[in-house]
Amino acid sequence: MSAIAVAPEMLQERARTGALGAARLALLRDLQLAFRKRSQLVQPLAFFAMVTLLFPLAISPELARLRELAPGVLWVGALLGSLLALEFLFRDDAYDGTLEQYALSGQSLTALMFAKTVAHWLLTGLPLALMAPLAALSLGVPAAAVPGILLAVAVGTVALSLIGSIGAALTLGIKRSGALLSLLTLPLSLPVLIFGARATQLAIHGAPFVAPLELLAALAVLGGTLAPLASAAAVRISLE
Amino acid sequence: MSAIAVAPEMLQERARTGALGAARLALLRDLQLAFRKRSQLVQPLAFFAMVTLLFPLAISPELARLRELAPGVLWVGALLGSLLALEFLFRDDAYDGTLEQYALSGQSLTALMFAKTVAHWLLTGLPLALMAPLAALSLGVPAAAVPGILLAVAVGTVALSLIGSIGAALTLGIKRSGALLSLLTLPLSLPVLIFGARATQLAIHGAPFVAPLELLAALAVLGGTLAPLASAAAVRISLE
Amino acid sequence: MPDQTLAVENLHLWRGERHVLRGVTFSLGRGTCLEISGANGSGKTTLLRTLCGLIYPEEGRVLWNGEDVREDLSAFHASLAYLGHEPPLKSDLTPTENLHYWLGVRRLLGKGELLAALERVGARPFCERLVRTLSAGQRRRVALAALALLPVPLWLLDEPTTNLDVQGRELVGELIAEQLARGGMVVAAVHHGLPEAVRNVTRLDLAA
Amino acid sequence: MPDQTLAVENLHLWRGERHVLRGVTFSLGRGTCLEISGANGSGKTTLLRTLCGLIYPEEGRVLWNGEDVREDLSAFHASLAYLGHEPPLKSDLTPTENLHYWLGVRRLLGKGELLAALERVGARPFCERLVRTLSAGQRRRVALAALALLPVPLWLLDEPTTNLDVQGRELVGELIAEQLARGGMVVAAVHHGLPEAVRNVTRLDLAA
Amino acid sequence: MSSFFDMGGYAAFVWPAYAVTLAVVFLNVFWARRALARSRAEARRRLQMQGEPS
Amino acid sequence: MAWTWFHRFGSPPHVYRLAARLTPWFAWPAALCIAAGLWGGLVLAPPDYQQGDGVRILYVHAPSAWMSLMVYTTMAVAAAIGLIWRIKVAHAVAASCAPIGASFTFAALVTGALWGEPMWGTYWEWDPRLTSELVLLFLYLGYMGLRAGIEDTQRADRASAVLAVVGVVNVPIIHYSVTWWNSLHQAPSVMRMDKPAMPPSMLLPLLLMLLGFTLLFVALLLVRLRGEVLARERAASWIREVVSV
Ligand code: HEM
Ligand SMILES: Nc1ncnc2c1ncn2[C@@H]1O[C@H](COP(=O)(O)OP(=O)(O)OP(=O)(O)O)[C@@H](O)[C@H]1O
Ligand SMILES: Nc1ncnc2c1ncn2[C@@H]1O[C@H](COP(=O)(O)OP(=O)(O)OP(=O)(O)O)[C@@H](O)[C@H]1O
Ligand SMILES: [Mg+2]
Ligand SMILES: [Mg+2]
Repeated sequence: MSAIAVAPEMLQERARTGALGAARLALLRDLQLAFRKRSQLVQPLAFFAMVTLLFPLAISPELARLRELAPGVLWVGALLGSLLALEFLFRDDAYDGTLEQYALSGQSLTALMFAKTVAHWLLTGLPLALMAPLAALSLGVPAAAVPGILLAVAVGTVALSLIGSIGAALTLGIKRSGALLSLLTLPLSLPVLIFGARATQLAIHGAPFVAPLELLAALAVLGGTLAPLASAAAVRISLE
Repeated sequence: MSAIAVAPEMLQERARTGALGAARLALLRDLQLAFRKRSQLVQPLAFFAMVTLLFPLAISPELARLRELAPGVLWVGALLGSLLALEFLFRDDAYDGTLEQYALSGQSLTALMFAKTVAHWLLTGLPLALMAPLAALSLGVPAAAVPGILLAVAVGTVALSLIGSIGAALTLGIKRSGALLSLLTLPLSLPVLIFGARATQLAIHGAPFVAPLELLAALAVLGGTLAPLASAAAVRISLE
Repeated sequence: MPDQTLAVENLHLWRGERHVLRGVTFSLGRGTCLEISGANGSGKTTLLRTLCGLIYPEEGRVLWNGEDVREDLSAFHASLAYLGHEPPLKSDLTPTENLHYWLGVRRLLGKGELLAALERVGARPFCERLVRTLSAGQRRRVALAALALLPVPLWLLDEPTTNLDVQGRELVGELIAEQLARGGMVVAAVHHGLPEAVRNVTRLDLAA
Repeated sequence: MPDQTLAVENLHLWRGERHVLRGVTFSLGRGTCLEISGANGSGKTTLLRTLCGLIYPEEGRVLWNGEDVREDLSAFHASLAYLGHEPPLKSDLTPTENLHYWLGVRRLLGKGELLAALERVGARPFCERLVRTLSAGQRRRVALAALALLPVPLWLLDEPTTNLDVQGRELVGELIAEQLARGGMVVAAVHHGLPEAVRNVTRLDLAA
Repeated sequence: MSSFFDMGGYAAFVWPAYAVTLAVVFLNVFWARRALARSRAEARRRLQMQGEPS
Repeated sequence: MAWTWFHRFGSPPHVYRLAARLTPWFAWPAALCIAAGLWGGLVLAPPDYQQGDGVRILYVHAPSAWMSLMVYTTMAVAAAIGLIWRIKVAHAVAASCAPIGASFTFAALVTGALWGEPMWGTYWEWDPRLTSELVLLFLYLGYMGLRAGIEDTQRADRASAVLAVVGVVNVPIIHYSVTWWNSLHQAPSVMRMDKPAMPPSMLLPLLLMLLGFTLLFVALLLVRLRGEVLARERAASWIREVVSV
């Protein structure tokens, strides 16, 4: 009877969660799913550590040359990191009916999608941004370049996550053309990679790297405004 | 009644599928599924293309220098590309109960796992091998080196798929297995990367590259004998 | 509370080649329950999903309190609860966490209230274990707790008694009965009849 | 065919903290059916999975024709069919393809035979559509076709009538009855009793 | 004596090496004992849980 | 036959009590050996004619490195036994090994790097021996990560055991890397067939350290093992006796 005791009549309007609260919960849920155990926090870091570790192995490890490589290495790591997690950004939620419940929650699906994307960035982009300085140093990049690199990677991964979320959501609906994910995500993320690599390179050579960074930021903002809308729409379609 | 008509008594032993036939079917099934939802087909390729395409962009594209980097680029691309696809190798089958039915089929689970791994190679390794020459040429590698590179990548990816299958099977039933998967797989695949890169480098400089290639082949054979056993065991465990 | 009704006018829907919903029409008042029956593949799930606006019908309208639900979907969604074939639970979270996130998105939820609901559906003993370790029926019970926590006017239930044991089936009956007593409405797709506890039921049979 | 029996001696199994199987013991002869009942979470699924050797019991043995099944698991597997809570179907393949791959791994399968089985379970009309477009009950029916195609001595069924309509429930009854008539054995976990068609049933109740 | 600490110019490498190794040794002792203590506490908790009827 | 023997040995209460009883018999000798080894290594042993006092790093580096390999081998063997005969205690042994091995691998890497700077002029080089030792560290981490990822102890045991067994191929690679590839790294000078190439004044402290570390490992293992055994026992009467003290 208890359940009734707490709500003798129909649920009152004032009892509803606000849009912000809903988004916050969606975000927390994804984070908690990722980190049941605190020990899992280190895993993304370990992963990126290894990705950057691979390059010196594959080529004669002459630091001078590695320094030139650093931008490429970092950004490939970033791209892979995003891609690896992207597929699962919506897939599991679609599978277990979570997306359906989001769509029926009476909350703005756009806000919820945005929250999910933020979670994705916190889980892939942020760790990479934090790893980037270490990786860069291990590749012989001068310490002066570190802040620039950190900034570039952080901003760039935001854009990557946002772009990725569209592709991920689209592939839910149009199952047959699942290739869309890669065919959409990669070309769209190409500019991010270019500007990101450019910014990193300039930072390494101690040149001013504001210009490409601004472009990155622009991409991120653009994505932030469009991506959630697009992916919300895509999710709705996928549920039909 | 038809079902009875075809088997009036209990199913006769002679009606059973041979181990080879079973493996063949498991292989075909994975191929057909991949072609149905093409994302698993296109993604590793697209990623590989990005990696190799990215470098000329990320680094000032001086062919002379790029040529030096080619091995690293190719192999890191190949490794990460096949890793990207690994996630899917067993996950879906675990979800929908296919692995369970394999384990209960009365056929050697090892053979079926081997078939799945072969499918994985055909879907990721082979395309990568076929693309490698293009990528190499785009990185300014002399055409003479192409056959060597193709061979090295082909053999190397076999080893990678095999090693990866163990990790994939072990991380079944683990949430957010992505990072853990790479943490398990990358260390074991480092030798492949090293020998592969060495072979490529030698090929590029027109030196005889048989020695590292033999080592690659050895790794592939070793993997071919051990990996299916290990992943079969891992799958059984995941079903407990 | 204003008098609430759910009215459906001649819904038509095609799925691929198949004309699944062929002019479904009914209306439902406060405190009444609609039992949708029909052979496998007759369109029960499709109808429920159309009712809650997940699927747009090619023809016909769904009216909530007299106005087309498409006017203000999210307001309509705020006043309904839908349970599909599968309980929407994350297997890597505990029942408590699942409900906290799933329902928390919809309404402000007290811890005590949550535990009370879990107690109610007999999920209290395992409410701190990962859902992946629960049995099929235990998952279903956790999903039912959501109903206890969402006393919204309209419930749409797709075979709510799946995987439940005898006692669980009765529990579903009680929950529905209470919802009706509370003046709510229930649309339920079932194959073998609703539990006894449920009164004033109207039936809708979708011939396959 | 030699006389076949399934015998279980005093199975004990823990899951986490919980002592799920507490000394389960029974034996089953040709042409007989064991109905496992019990509340949600009482261990029916666990028992079935232990019987077919997916889970190793911490104590006790499962004997097939008098010898421990662990001696030769794959021989034992070759003579049993297990259907769990979810039909093991690929949603990106058609029913026909699904059965072709799933059962083809076990036995040589003729196209005609396959279609006949699909016909038998009423899955013929949609046997060329992707499984993802099928309704819950239609999927279950496709899975049942596997039983029609695997007349192996031992069937282990976990709530085989889930999501099935009245006629589908009878179908399950007929399939089981035929299996028994054929001299096979069936172990089925059910909540609300087996269909009427099934004769000589022994019951095993797992108190939760 | 100072020559001992100087390690013939290699102090910067020798002493850290010894420091790290000994740290690892002592940490291991500490960790092992802590692990044992924890699982004993856990076992106690489980016993009490079984003690009370559930 | 092996089966029954394993099972008698594998009986948890027996193992728990035995471990408790044996621990001091390894712990104190270990302390003595290590103390003596340190004294010998830091004071008695002569500086190397070319490496000077830098060579003293040997007395911590070689033992740590040797531990990293021995512990992994122990872990893999235990894991294999656990997999094949389904013996809980064997899994408990394997689980106890991982953290110990990981930490000593870390020590080997750091001390090696610290030795590398003066000797090779670089802390790190992508050399077979060095790389494969790093891989060993990642294997340990992967093993522990896998365990952490699985709730159910039994599944964690068996899954991580598979990984441990697979990873063992790395051990010979590490050991023979210096002989198989032309490596920067020292060729074996102690662990080799013919008589070691070292003066006794250097050899003795090294052997003392090796012995001390090995004893220490056994002691640590016994302590951790008790914990792991407890974690795997449910509702057994003997637990009440051993914990409620
Ligand atoms: C990060 C760098 C290093 C790593 C990872 C490393 C790793 C190892 C390993 C794994 C062993 C054990 C080999 C076995 O037992 O089979 C070892 C032994 C040894 N290392 Fe290193 N080492 C490093 C640097 C150095 C340096 C710079 C020196 C001296 C110049 C050195 C000298 C030795 C010696 C003398 C042994 C004992 C050889 C034997 O008796 O087997 N190591 N090292
Ligand atoms: N893309 C499609 N093409 C053709 N038919 C389709 C498609 N998608 C769905 N259908 C059909 O629509 C019908 C309605 O399915 P629905 O899930 O609503 O049935 P149901 O009444 O819920 O059945 P069950 O009792 O098994 O749950 C089914 O017969 C299904 O095969
Ligand atoms: N890791 C675990 N820790 C504790 N209990 C567990 C664990 N895994 C499973 N269980 C319990 O084991 C019991 C057996 O589950 P099982 O699926 O066999 O029940 P069931 O009889 O099939 O239930 P249903 O009728 O709902 O299908 C359940 O109560 C479940 O909660
Ligand atoms: Mg339905
Ligand atoms: Mg069950």
